[in-house]
Amino acid sequence: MTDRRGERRLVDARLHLLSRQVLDPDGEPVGAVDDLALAGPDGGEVEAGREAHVDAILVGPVLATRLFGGRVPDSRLPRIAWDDVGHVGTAVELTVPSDRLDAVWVERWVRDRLIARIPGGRHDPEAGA
Amino acid sequence: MRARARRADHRDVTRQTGRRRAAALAVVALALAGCVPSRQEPGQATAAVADALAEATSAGETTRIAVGLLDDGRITGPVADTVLLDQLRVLDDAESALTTLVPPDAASSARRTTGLDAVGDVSDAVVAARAWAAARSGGDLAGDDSVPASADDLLAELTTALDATDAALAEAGGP
Amino acid sequence: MNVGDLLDARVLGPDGAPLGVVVDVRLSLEVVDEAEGGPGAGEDREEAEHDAPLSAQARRDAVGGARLVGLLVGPRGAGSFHGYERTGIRSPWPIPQLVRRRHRGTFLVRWEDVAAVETGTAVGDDGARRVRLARGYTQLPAELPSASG
Amino acid sequence: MKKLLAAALGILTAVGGFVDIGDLVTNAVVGSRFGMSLAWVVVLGVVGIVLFASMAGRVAAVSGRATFEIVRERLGPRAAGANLLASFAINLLTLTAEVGGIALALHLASSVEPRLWIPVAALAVWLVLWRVKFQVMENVAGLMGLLLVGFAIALFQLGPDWGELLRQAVPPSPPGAEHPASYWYYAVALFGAAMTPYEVFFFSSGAVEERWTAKDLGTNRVNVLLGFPLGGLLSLSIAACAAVVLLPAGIEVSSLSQVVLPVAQAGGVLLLAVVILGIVAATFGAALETALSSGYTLAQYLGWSWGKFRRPARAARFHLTMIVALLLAVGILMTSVDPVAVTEMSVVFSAVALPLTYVPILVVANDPEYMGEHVNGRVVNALGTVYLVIVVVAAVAAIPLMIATGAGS
Repeated sequence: MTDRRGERRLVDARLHLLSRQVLDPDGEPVGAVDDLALAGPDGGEVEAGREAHVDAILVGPVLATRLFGGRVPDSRLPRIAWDDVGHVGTAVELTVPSDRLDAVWVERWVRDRLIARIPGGRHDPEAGA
Repeated sequence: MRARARRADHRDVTRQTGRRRAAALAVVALALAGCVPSRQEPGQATAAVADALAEATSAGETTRIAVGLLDDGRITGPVADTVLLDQLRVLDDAESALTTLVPPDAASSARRTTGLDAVGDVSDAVVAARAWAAARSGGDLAGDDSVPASADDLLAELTTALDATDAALAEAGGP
Repeated sequence: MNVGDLLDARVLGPDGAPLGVVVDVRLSLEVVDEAEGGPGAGEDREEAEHDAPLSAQARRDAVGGARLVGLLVGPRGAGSFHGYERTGIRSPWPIPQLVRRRHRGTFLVRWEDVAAVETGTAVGDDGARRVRLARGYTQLPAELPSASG
Repeated sequence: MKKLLAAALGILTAVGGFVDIGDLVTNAVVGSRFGMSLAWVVVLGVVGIVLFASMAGRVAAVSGRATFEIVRERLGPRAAGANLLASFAINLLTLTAEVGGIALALHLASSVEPRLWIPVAALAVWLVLWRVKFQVMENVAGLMGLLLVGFAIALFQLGPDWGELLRQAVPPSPPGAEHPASYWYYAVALFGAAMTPYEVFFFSSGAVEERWTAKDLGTNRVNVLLGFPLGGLLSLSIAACAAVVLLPAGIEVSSLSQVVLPVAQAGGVLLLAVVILGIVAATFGAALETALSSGYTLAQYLGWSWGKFRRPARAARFHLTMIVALLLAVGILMTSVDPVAVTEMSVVFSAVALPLTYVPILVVANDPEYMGEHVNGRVVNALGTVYLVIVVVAAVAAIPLMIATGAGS
């Protein structure tokens, strides 16, 4: 691997990013890339033809709107800031642990309200049968 | 019940078209036959009787094997009992296929009556086999007169019933 | 605006003539130096975690910002093999060949050449999503530079 | 023994695919009606699943991505969603059948009514999913399922006319008394059972559970080359036993209890006990495989955290999915439906799930961005393409054949 400073890599959103697995730094799955939010240079609305960049990965409910149509206000969609992305390969890897992401609140809710309350819910299966 | 009747209809048409029509036609005919179960060609009715009798034969032969194995001590009581119980269900299916059949003419009506008798005989033999198996494992039934004394008595009864089934099957043009 | 709003939107020329649909959105990822430094970093990760790419063979870059480069416009919807035709993959015959054939005529337009984007805002207003290109836009080849390059 | 343990994942996968409750009965039905004339389908199916499972395992080992992640990534949310619905339906129907199958097998062993065993069986399955380490699970369930080798032993003890069995098998043709449509229905059903998609979901996810890397490609090969042919062998011995004992007596198999009769005839109570234990283990293994697959597919499609190697609390929605699937299975069984009949319905869903699963695997196994130097070779690709055609033809033919023959009756 040579020095790649300043190099850019062209990717196509559908081909390389959408529907890929998002992992946290410990390899915990966080979600799938269900959509990508775009923003203008100052983080404002995108204007056609003007510079734009990926602002966030959208996970969860946005998939339903992509599949069945309809719209949810952007502010309501669980999102992971693009700044938190570390690596892009066959998966998208974050630099922030999943416990610090708001986007995985459903998983946390199911864990805290249901699964962790069942006896053995926090038992490590690898620790022995 | 409805599902059972439909199944029987699919079945008789399959056999019949097997002899007469191309497979492609069968698909259409079968789909239609499934929708109108009460109007049957004489040939279809006969084939339905043959099918029910084939099931009864299968149940009777299964019983024969199970009784023989139990007599030889090669099979456990619970397995033998499950086998016999399953065969009673098959015979029940065969019987209801025959009772729900609407014979289009006198000949197929007569075949149906013969078929019902034959299926009934096999059922009686299987019921007797269950009683024998239960008595053998030392239940309250031991010493009851209605229970066959030995496997040989039972197998003789079964053979008679299966002979009747074979005869009825030959009449219905079965294999 | 989301990438999903652009995908499958109808593309119109400056004069309003239909040109096709948006089959994909091209981005440019800034590739940064591994903070941990150099090629050794990948191996360390392997031991530390389970779900990381388990082999150095698969391409995996440390990335910074992702800039919107342009839209890929194709004659019909993307179908089921999103973007397969833009890679150099030729096997298993004949799947890539068939997909490529289906997408013949796909071209890239730079985002600077996009004059207006209308995204349907009402529920079920999916058909209203349109992208209009600016006068004097250019059609660029759609191929991606090869992965190894 | 060590090699057998190393191949436990492949063996459990194959046991769940080839000799689950539906296939135990189907194989005996086929043997009792068609003799060995459908043996070629089992061979065809073994080659096909070896091919695609080894690809799925290789993709999982090299890229760390399990099969349904790839399905979603390559097909996009829509087509993958269709596959998810069909695959989930197959998983759920099969899981239902297996829980019922465990109860039927325990009924054979105990004569306690199956309905009473159903909740016990479901609870036992859940406890294993909840608590037991993946490797322990696959070793115990997989190797115990191999007790079904009792069918092969029974076949030898029966001392059949091998020449006659061979004559039935080659050249293959339906016996005179049977309608060709029934013959082809069973051909498609056997092929579909061999290639059933939950095998690759389970196998590839199992590879991730076992932390395979590119170094484990040899293990992958051992698993598929040992596991699936063993599954096919069991499948053939069941059919052969039925062909030797039940076919000449004019018996048409309709229930699990008939399947074990040839074993009792050949080996007596001892061999019978071994085989019944094998049936309990095989159906239990298949229940685990399908329950896990229902969790794997949904979690991988939606990007949730999954895996038995994690604490349940670290894969909460994955475990919740499996709990719900098991509850649904018990609910369906409580309607007194025949578990074996339930598996017949999954043929319909296979028509959607089979192509939409195997095409992405083949495509990604050729993608250097995933596979680096481990992309498919020419021979594998040629075979893979041929099998895709067979899979599509079989999947499409399945539904009209099922309607035409009333599910083979």
